[in-house]
Amino acid sequence: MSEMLIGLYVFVLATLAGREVISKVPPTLHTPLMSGANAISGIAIIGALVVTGAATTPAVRWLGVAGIVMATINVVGGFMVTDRMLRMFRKG
Amino acid sequence: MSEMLIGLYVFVLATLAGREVISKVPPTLHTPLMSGANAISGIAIIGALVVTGAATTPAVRWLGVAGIVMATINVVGGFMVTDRMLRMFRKG
Amino acid sequence: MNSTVAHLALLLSAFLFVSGIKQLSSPGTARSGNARASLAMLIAVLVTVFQNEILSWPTVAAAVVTGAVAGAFLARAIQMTAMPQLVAIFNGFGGGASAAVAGAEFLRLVGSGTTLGAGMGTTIVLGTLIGAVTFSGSLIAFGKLQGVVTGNPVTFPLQKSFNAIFFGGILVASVAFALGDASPEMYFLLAGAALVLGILLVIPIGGADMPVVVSLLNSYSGLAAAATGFVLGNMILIIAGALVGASGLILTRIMCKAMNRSLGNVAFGAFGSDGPKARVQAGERPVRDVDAEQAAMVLAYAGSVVVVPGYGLAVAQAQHELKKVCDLLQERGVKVRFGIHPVAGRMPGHMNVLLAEADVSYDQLLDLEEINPEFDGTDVVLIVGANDVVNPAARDPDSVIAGMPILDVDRARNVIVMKRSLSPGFAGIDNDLFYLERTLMFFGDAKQSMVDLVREVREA
Amino acid sequence: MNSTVAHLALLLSAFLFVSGIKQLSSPGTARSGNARASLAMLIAVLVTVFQNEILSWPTVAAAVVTGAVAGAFLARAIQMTAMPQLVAIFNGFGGGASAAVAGAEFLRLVGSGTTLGAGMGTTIVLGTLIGAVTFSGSLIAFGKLQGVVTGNPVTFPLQKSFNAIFFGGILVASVAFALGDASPEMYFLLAGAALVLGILLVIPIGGADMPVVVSLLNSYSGLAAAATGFVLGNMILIIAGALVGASGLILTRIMCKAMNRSLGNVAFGAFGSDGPKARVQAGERPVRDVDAEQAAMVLAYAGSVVVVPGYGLAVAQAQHELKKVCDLLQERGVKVRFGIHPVAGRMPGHMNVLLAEADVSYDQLLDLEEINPEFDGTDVVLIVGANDVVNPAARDPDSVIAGMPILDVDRARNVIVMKRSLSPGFAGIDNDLFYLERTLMFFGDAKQSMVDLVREVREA
Ligand SMILES: NC(=O)c1ccc[n+]([C@@H]2O[C@H](COP(=O)([O-])OP(=O)(O)OC[C@H]3O[C@@H](n4cnc5c(N)ncnc54)[C@H](OP(=O)(O)O)[C@@H]3O)[C@@H](O)[C@H]2O)c1
Ligand SMILES: NC(=O)c1ccc[n+]([C@@H]2O[C@H](COP(=O)([O-])OP(=O)(O)OC[C@H]3O[C@@H](n4cnc5c(N)ncnc54)[C@H](OP(=O)(O)O)[C@@H]3O)[C@@H](O)[C@H]2O)c1
Repeated sequence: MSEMLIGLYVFVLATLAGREVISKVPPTLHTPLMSGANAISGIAIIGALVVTGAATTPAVRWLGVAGIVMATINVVGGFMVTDRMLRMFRKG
Repeated sequence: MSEMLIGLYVFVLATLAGREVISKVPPTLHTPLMSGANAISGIAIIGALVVTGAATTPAVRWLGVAGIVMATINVVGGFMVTDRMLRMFRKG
Repeated sequence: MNSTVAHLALLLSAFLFVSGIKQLSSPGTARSGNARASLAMLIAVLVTVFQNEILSWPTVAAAVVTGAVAGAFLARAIQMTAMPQLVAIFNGFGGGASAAVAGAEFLRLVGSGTTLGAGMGTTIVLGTLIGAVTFSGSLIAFGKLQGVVTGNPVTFPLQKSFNAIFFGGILVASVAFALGDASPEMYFLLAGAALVLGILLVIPIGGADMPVVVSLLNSYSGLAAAATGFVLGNMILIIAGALVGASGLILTRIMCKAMNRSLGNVAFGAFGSDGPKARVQAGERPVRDVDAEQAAMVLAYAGSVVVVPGYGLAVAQAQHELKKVCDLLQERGVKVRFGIHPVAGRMPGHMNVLLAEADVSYDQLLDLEEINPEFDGTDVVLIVGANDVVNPAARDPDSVIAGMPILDVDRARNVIVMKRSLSPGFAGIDNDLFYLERTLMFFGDAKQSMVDLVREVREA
Repeated sequence: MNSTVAHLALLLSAFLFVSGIKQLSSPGTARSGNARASLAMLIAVLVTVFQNEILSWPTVAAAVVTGAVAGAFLARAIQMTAMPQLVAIFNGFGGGASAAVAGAEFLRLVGSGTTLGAGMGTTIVLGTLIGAVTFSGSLIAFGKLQGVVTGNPVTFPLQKSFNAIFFGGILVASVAFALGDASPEMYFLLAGAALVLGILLVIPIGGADMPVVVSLLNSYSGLAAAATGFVLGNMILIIAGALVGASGLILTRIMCKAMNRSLGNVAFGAFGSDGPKARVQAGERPVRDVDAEQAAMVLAYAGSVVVVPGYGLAVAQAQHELKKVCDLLQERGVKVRFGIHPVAGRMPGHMNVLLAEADVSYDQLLDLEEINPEFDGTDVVLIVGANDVVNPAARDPDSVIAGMPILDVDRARNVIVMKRSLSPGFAGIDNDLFYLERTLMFFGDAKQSMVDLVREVREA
């Protein structure tokens, strides 16, 4: 089985699992869900680390660095702001 | 990534997806769920077909045939009896 | 067939399995969900047949046809009430098939002179052990449910220690097998021991606990299929196996929770014998009993009735007559609903299937959470062959069923209980409900009593 | 690190992502769910760093530190009300990172003289296109929300045809790229065109529709990450990307459904401008207006009050004062609850976050389905800066908001509406509710009116 196909299997299964857990999130928590999912999309940081680490030409390195900086902002900022929001949800 | 590891990824993701869809099934439908899941466990028929098809010694072939017969009973019987049950569920 | 296309088709099959189960979550779509899952299976089978070289077509075809005919026959011929047995035996076949596949693959590898790695050794031994335990365990469960094997827990001295040592021995041998000693002799010894283990594990469990056992074994058969998927490097086996594994575990947990017992208690408690119970001294405490005519009057002149069915309804097969009574009451303008406890009967959803068979509309069936707040305003509760699920003892922390959620029928204005005697139900304990002032006992076999009730309600 | 261990750690990370999102489904566990997802991210990063050879540690470390400091600063410094903008810009960065990764990998492959296969070419071009569209589109959305770019739909003649042709050109060029012409020039041309496309797609959409756009782009950034996962053959990228993709799509669908508009209408309808609306002729139909003192009397002597907050509450930042009013009422024994419409405000769950900030307990917040049956028995509904979500026009099949589910506030005995004028809300249509006999209009900026209300309720 080719790597592409394996990736597709994993993608489909993750989407199915994701769809179910996400559709259980109540409207109350939709804004935190949106910003939390947004933080997770910073997973691109993994890719940025891989390509930058292996970079041998300056062009590749600089694209990679740009990727790392942007992805890290997304990850760190995203999780922190989600936490800031969720800290406010309190049961009376 | 070894085939074993890929299998493990697929197994975990399928379990996560399965857990979510199954926990949404209401008690009303637990008996059909049980018998439907039971029919799906007859998926072993796939394995039985593969090994029997490739069998070159009688011992392997006979084990394979036993596998096919048992799995087919499970699959055909399981889905049919589930359908028989579900046909009875009617909205007034 | 191109291998990429084949894999895409199998991915579609995986998707159809998941979405088929998802459709099972509503009675309206459940049938199409089952059809979808069977389509998924068909796709998987066809892809497999086209993708793999089949050396002996006639053998394979004969095996498939035999299995299909036998399966179809069983599915059609069986009584609806024998459903638990049927699921048990089908399930055993699924496990047996997985074990057979693991064995065949092992023999093939050994025959071709391949040395098994630890990974392959482990998956082969796992597939075999789980499959064989599922096979023999399910057959015993079938026997207990069908009454071929005694429903009583079969116990002998030092049983738990013996089982533990036996299990430990199998584990040690398995590790030895996986790590090197992968001879065919060792393999068949292990497989045989696993078959014995399946029997040992199930015989000490009471017949009434069999549905829990079947559900757990169902989960095992999924895991066995997944293990063979690892052996063969086959994704669809892994995915479908994982789905079944998850489903079985979840259902088992739901049943245990609804009975307020741990899985350990079910497996090792030697609880729930089918046999004779310590009979409650009749006449010790007074009850108010009624005949069909009196019961019919109470029902016919009520504004709202909630029917609570239990195991006795299934035993008596009185669901069709019950439906008639309900129809008659509704014609008279009585509001009739059903309160369904999650573990009423002997399978999860048992009552739903039973009533569906009698053509009761599923939107008349309310579950525990929905019906409990309604009892306050209900005129009459009609209990048909239910006992534990309406036993107020569950509210007493010292009772054996303490903490089990029950239907609060004692909140209604009147309660009519239809059963044959004052004998206890599955849990083997007395029920204070029967002695309440608002409770009327209508003794007799549910089928016969229900026939009488139809007549009397018609005349009321 | 052993590669098997690394893959197991990544599998754990995938599990933590899924179960973290699952924990987001209840306010009580949501915070720990977010922590779990960030732990998952940390594991993935650590494994990646240990598994891969990093040639230039200082560069990488500097980049990570820069990003982390900037992210933390933004997350702390931002006003809670600027949340939609913040999510938009973070999201753009995520998409940008994916595009950069695809680009870097492409340059590396080309530099090492590898020829791209069709599969690799496709995933590289997909990652780049989706990432770049997400990047520029999110920046425009940010600009519109922040007021840097005009909130009005920017339209020009033949816009749709132009965009369609532009998009078609990109598609054709992409196919050419994937199937052979994978030169760096072609690549950068495509990336540039995708950036322009992102702008073109978002400018014709009104500022008020930006939350839908952001949510859709969020889904894209997930898909872009998954595409880079395919490029690099990295499972955790694929899994996390798929989760984000699903989440964004589901939220987008929920928003569209709650507004009863199709995604196509949002994307191409040039709807929802922020600018001046056709003002309703004031004085044309009589309304009954009250001042703070009168409103306070009605509220203070009610038995039960339901507060319905809307976008105006967020604009006025009056949530803290609102909370004070509610506390005062509760001290007087009035039963106070909140009715939260799913699309009140400008983000899904906007009102929940706003009220949480003011320390309102989340179990006082009831959603549409929960609160609607309650209005019948409610004495006073206090509407604060809401308009469309309580507009009975939604029940009229000819209205632009026809079919949008609304809060049935007109079933309550009295309605008090706090807003500055009779101007329409987001949908730009008049609201008959304001002219009902049971409706009292309390005009003014919500913040100032609420301050007055606190004082008057205290004295009432
Ligand atoms: N549903 C599941 O998944 C499941 C699985 C395992 C265990 N269980 C257990 O099974 C029990 C189910 O409770 P339940 O209330 O449904 O049943 P129950 O407590 O077992 O009581 C059934 C009653 O039906 C009466 N009965 C038997 N045959 C009858 C006939 N022909 N006509 C009229 N009455 C008859 C019996 O009384 P007489 O002898 O006086 O007639 C008996 O008391 C619970 O304890 C539950 O934990 C359920
Ligand atoms: N939540 C989402 O995810 C989302 C996303 C996109 C679109 N939308 C749309 O947004 C709308 C939301 O409905 P809504 O009822 O919350 O809001 P709305 O219909 O937009 O009405 C808000 C009202 O608040 C008033 N207001 C503004 N500033 C104020 C202030 N400082 N003090 C007092 N009142 C003030 C305005 O009236 P005055 O000018 O007279 O004061 C306006 O009529 C829906 O149409 C929905 O479809 C929602």
